[in-house]
Amino acid sequence: MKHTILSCAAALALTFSAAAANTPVPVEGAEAPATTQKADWKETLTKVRGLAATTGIRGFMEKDGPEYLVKGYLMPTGARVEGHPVKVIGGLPYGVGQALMVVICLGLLYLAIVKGFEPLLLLPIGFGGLLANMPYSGVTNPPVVDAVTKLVTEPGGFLYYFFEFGVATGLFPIMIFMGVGAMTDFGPLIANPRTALLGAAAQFGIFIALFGALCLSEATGDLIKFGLKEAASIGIIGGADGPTAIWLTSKLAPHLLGAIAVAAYSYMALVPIIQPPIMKLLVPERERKIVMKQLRPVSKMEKVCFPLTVLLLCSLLLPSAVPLVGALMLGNLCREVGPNVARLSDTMSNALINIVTILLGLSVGSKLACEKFLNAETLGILALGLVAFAFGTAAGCVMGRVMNKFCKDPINPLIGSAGVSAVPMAARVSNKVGLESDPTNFLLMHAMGPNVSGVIGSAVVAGVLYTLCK
Amino acid sequence: MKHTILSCAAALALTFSAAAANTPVPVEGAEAPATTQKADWKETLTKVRGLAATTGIRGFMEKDGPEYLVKGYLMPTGARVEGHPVKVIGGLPYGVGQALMVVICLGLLYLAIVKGFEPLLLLPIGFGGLLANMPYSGVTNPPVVDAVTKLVTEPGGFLYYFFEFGVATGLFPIMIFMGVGAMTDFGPLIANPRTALLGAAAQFGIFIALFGALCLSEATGDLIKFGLKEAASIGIIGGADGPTAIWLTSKLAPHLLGAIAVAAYSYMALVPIIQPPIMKLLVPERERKIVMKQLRPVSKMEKVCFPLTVLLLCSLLLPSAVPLVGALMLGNLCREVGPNVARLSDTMSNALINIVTILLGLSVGSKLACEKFLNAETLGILALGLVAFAFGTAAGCVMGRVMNKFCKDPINPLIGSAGVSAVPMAARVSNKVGLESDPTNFLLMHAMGPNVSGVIGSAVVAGVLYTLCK
Amino acid sequence: MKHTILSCAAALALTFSAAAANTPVPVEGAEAPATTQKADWKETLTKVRGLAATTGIRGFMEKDGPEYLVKGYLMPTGARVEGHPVKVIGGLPYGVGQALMVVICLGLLYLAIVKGFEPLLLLPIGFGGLLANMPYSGVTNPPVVDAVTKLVTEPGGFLYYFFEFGVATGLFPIMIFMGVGAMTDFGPLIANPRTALLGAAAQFGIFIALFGALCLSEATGDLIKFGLKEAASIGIIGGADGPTAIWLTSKLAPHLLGAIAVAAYSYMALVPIIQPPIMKLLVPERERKIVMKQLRPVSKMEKVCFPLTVLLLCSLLLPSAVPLVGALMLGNLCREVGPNVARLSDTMSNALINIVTILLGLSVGSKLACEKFLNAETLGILALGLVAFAFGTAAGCVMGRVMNKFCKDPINPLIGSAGVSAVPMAARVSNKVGLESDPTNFLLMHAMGPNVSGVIGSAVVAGVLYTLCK
Amino acid sequence: MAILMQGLVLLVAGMGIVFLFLALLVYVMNGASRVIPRFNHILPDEEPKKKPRAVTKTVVHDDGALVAVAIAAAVARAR
Amino acid sequence: MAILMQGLVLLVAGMGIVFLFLALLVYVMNGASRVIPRFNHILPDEEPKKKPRAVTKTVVHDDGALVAVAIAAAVARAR
Amino acid sequence: MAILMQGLVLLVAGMGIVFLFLALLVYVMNGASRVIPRFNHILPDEEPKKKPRAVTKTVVHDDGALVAVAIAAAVARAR
Ligand code: NA
Ligand code: NA
Ligand code: NA
Repeated sequence: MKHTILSCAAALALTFSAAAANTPVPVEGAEAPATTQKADWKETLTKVRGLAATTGIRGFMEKDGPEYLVKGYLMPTGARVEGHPVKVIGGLPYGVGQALMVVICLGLLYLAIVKGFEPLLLLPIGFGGLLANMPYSGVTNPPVVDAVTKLVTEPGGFLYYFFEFGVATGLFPIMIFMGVGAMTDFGPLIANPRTALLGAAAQFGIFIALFGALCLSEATGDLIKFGLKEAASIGIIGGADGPTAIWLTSKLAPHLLGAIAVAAYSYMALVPIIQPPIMKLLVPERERKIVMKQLRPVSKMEKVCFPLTVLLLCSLLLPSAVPLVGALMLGNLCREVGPNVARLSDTMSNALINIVTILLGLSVGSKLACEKFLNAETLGILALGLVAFAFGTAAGCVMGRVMNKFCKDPINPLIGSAGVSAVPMAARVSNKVGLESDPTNFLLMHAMGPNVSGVIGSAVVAGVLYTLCK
Repeated sequence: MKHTILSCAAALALTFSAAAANTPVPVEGAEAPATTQKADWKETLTKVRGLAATTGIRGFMEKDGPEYLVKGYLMPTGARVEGHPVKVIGGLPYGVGQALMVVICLGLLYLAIVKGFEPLLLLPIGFGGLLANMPYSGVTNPPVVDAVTKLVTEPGGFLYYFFEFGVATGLFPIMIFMGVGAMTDFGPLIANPRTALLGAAAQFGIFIALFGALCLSEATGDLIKFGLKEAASIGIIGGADGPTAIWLTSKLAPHLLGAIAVAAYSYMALVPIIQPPIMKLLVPERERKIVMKQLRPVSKMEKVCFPLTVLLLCSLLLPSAVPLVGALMLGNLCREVGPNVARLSDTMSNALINIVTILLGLSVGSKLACEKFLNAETLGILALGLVAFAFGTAAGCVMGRVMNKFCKDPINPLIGSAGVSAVPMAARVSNKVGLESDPTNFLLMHAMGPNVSGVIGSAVVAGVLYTLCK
Repeated sequence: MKHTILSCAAALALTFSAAAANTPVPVEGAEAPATTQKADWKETLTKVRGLAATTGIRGFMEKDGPEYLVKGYLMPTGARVEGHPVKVIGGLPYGVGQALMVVICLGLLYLAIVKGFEPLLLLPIGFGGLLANMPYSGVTNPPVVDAVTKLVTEPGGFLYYFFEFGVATGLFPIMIFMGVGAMTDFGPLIANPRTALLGAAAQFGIFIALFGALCLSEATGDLIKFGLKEAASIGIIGGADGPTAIWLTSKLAPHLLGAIAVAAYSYMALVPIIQPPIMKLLVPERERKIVMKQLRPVSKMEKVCFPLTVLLLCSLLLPSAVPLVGALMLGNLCREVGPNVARLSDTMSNALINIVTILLGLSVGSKLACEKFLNAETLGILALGLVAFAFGTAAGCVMGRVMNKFCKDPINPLIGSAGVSAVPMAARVSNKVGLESDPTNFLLMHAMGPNVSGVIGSAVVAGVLYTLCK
Repeated sequence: MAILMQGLVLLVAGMGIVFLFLALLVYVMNGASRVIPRFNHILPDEEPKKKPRAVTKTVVHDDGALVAVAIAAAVARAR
Repeated sequence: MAILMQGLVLLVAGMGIVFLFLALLVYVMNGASRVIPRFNHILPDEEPKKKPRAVTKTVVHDDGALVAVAIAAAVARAR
Repeated sequence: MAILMQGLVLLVAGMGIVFLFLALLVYVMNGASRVIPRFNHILPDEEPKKKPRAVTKTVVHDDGALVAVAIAAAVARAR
């Protein structure tokens, strides 16, 4: 049986590749007659051969990037998106770059599925990247528009539509933030407000990485080029907050979206590995054992007022952060109001966030094109992302020690590291490191304070960076 | 510790405001160099100062409305939306108007959260209004389009996209109607069809408010100006049906959408306060005690045929009401068909309606701009909305008494008030007032007849008004 | 009471129709003054009369098709969609055609509701068709665009927006495929890979129907005209896979979408009637009793690798099938990865697929316009669809017998019929027919192998046909 | 004042139409209630439909009560 | 008649391609079924996955039965 | 090098702003924690909120345990 299949397959494959061998890649529109009605079978046979000329096997050997990238394309509105030369690192053929990206995306899927790295996002991102790098599949192509009639003659790929609908407009990250708000309990922050300063300090990583990106760009000359927009987008990785990073990057440096999202989610998953050594280095054993005062209970009224307070404050001082902070606080308000609007908060934190997560992940993955990912910049981004996480963690811990000097009630500096966000992973890390020094000292709830304030902090930074760098 | 924070904050605030003081509001593009690459740090510092010049604090003192409103803007299609002078009541600066709106929206949130006024809609509406009135936050801005290339250079705000996607097209109310249909049991109406006439009578409030709006417009001269379209939109408040009101208003008078939606949902929440006095006034104690014949059981076949019957009748007589009535009946058909399509009806009445409710509420809230809400018209709308509810209630009760004269089987006129829709609140009010006169006389199921027929009735009126006034 | 209602209704109806009788259908814009402000009551009365002239009753007597079809319309982008003469079979007036379609759609609803023919899809399709054929209801109208300003002066119908958003772009079928993937267990195929060949053989029906459509077109001259695109779309009915058929047809022959979707889903529901006689004819009693070796257990690792393997293979050989196969495999990967991404697979197979099913069904129904459905072509499509199912079933069974000759482990040819897809109906039919011959021989799990490979097979064919025929 | 007349026309026409429509609906439904029952066998009544989610919650909560009641009963009876 | 030839070409090519594709898939899967099991430890099998919602319902209904059975048993034993 | 200065300005300004903002938030929250409790009666605390779905599952599973425990207790007591 197996022999039969094999020989049959081999025979067909031979015919097929023979056909392909002597087929010139069909020149679009050259020999196609006006209507299919008049076409004869030879032409169909040519098309069948053309099929063999557009297999992925051949695509992975293709030298040039897809036509719509190189030559530009027309939008239905009549606007023209200009093309640009597409270069892959080392002058590799474009198809080989795509093949490398396929391997990298399989690696991402491995991390997501086997290692459990933020699988809810990295699985769709990796899968989207896989799809986007399959030659001739057209899943990221814009629609084909007739130059004369301006009518769409061929619809675009589905990843193109997802991206344009939700990422180019900024809607998906906003909707995710609603869900995040509906799932976040700001109670620990309300009970101990000063921990918000730890969340502020931990944003230091963002700016160090931003500055580092500019230094790297200067130092490496033409090898790695980052402008202010790129640097700000790279810095925001240090916010340790996926939707915030995607929101800012999609506005400032969409060509880096794939690399930055991958770096952000990967390092968020690596928080339990990245943070502990830094925390132990900066917080002496004695301070790691500090026991904090138990958090006071927080009333419903306080929890309901909190999102409105934050929103109003944000509006008064930093209007540019209002979209992100507003969405977060809308979700949180629905959560805290309780049963009367449980339908809304339940939807935000389930159906809506899940649907958007799928579409967002795929859209982000669609930007994992080889010419954007396979270059020295990506290595720089990965390095700088690590720098951002490390400095954020360090700044949080140092701020914790500083505050400890000035405050009556003691603060365990270990909770400072939770200020980088990465909810609730970073808070768990604080707890775990604390337990190593004193197995009876549970820091988890205390660490949730800086943890959730870190979310607000990085949304604020994103707003500021957007305004200053756009 | 507190001192440290305070002094630190004060110091920064001082520097900040000092910087802001001597900063001219940056003229867009005037001194910006061609690329960020060449920019020097002084320029960045200028931008930082510009940040201080675009805080909400300053925004609330701004005199003029946002540029895109005043000067108009370009759409990606190349169409130009013309600007118009933006005037706030009493010649107040625009920013002050926005501040007032923030207070009003907080009031709406208070009503929704604390008083439980239709919280599922009023919370998102209030929150959307809050966001829309935060200066420089840009959540309602259209995308910025380059005049030459027609490419979008800056995406719009998320409330803008929500509105354009779902309200300007009429899709959101339609989708909500599917869910309403999937949650509505027309059984009581099928069991006692003549109660539909009560649902017809209660639409009188719509037309009285319409006429009242025109009278008010005539009487007040230039102070309050309502054309036929505005009057029709105001009248539909009397339909006591949120999605219907939003559907019609978004088509006829989108500038009144915020005020009309707020009035409609507020009065729906106030039905237990508005209706009883009118009912008691118009229905003598003796008739309030009338016991109605128990409703006959309704077979599944009848329930399945009902939505199709209504749709066909609507198609034959009033095609303009088909979109709303059709969506309602689609949802109801799925509900009544049962297990085979339970997936669909469950989705319509849960995930879909919840998602759309969030987006619709925010979109409607985005129209709570001060120049549209802070004026005498809004007071007129609020007054006329009350008139509409009152006359609707009255007409329903009177019709009940009239029918009682002609019918063999007695009708308790109290169920007439339920004809205004406001499902199921109005039916409960009928029941409650009835119980006050006879504690053993349960009218709830009887009142559901006029109640659900009121939904059909107001959808029909919306269709008629759309055709006659568009 | 009844008399009162009747006489009241009759009186109104009389006035109404009298008004209608002497009303010329209002010429758009002819006597309308510049603004409503200046309008007088006579004009409103004229409009009321116009209402009587645009009832469905009158609409069903209308001779010509809707203006936007006949004269074409402008899109907001400035592109012009050309009109074309609209002809109904037998030269019937357009309104009569619509009335016939209403009856046909009620028939579809009957099949869906009472007979249980794929109710999840046929109910929305039938209902959408009902709505689309209601004269003057405008649910399928494009938005009205001002020729000068290019602004939308009247929004389109909701079915128009649903269609453009999800079907014209191909997004809805793709999203459904994600859900299908998340609900499909490829385990039986992995356990017994060679059953995939049965799934390949069963695609024969597609090509026979394609060839048949061309023959029919040649044979019937001007009566039935099918080009290659139409023939390919008709053939894909034989794939017995709804979303695949809709995806391909919406790209190649959108004017046939209604008929093809109806045929596809109807025959899928009829599988238990169509297949058994063919199976019994082609598989002798002796072979029907063949007991197959029990399937080996499949490890999680294999199940996780399977979707990636299929996707990579598809990418290497047939990039054009990547969108469909990719979406299917994304859903399946989420399913098999398990708890970590259960949120995603749960959403794909519940909220997302349900929402999209409603919208897709309605959109497809909106293409059940009389000029597209009421013609000889539709009869041809229905006949060819049956041919496709029959030949697919036959080819699967024959292939089963052939494989039985060559394989060590016996294959019951009855499972070949399951290769047409129609998951899981066709597999159940195999099982049932098998049980008739040997009541102890359960074929269900064995038949799931060809069944699910049939889904992959028809997605592959759709990709191939799209590339060759577009 | 012209616009007031327009409003009046709308009032009369609108109320007329909505009454006409719903009166016809009453009429048709009265007819239907006599005709349809003959076809009730086509779609036999099921047990009352319940919303899955709501049900789950209710049932779950009820379960608690039921269990308590049932156990109480069982224990009582057992004694 | 030219178009019929086109159809024939499509038939042959199409069936060839789909067979080729699925035959290759069979081949690859046969290979995979020998290779992958060596890596099964990477992703250990879990207990059979269940759809949350479905589960809930089933369990809830089962619960009713279970409770009844359990109570019956308990009572019986207690007696 | 100019761009590095820009980065430095951003660093200082950005950290300043985020500190200022969150410090103000701390200040406001400290004030609020003294003011708001006076209005706690407006929105009385409910029992701790739970996510419906999660709850359902938990409760359902708990139910099993509860039933077992309850029955065991009942039986024990009954004996
Ligand atoms: Na952060
Ligand atoms: Na109403
Ligand atoms: Na198939």
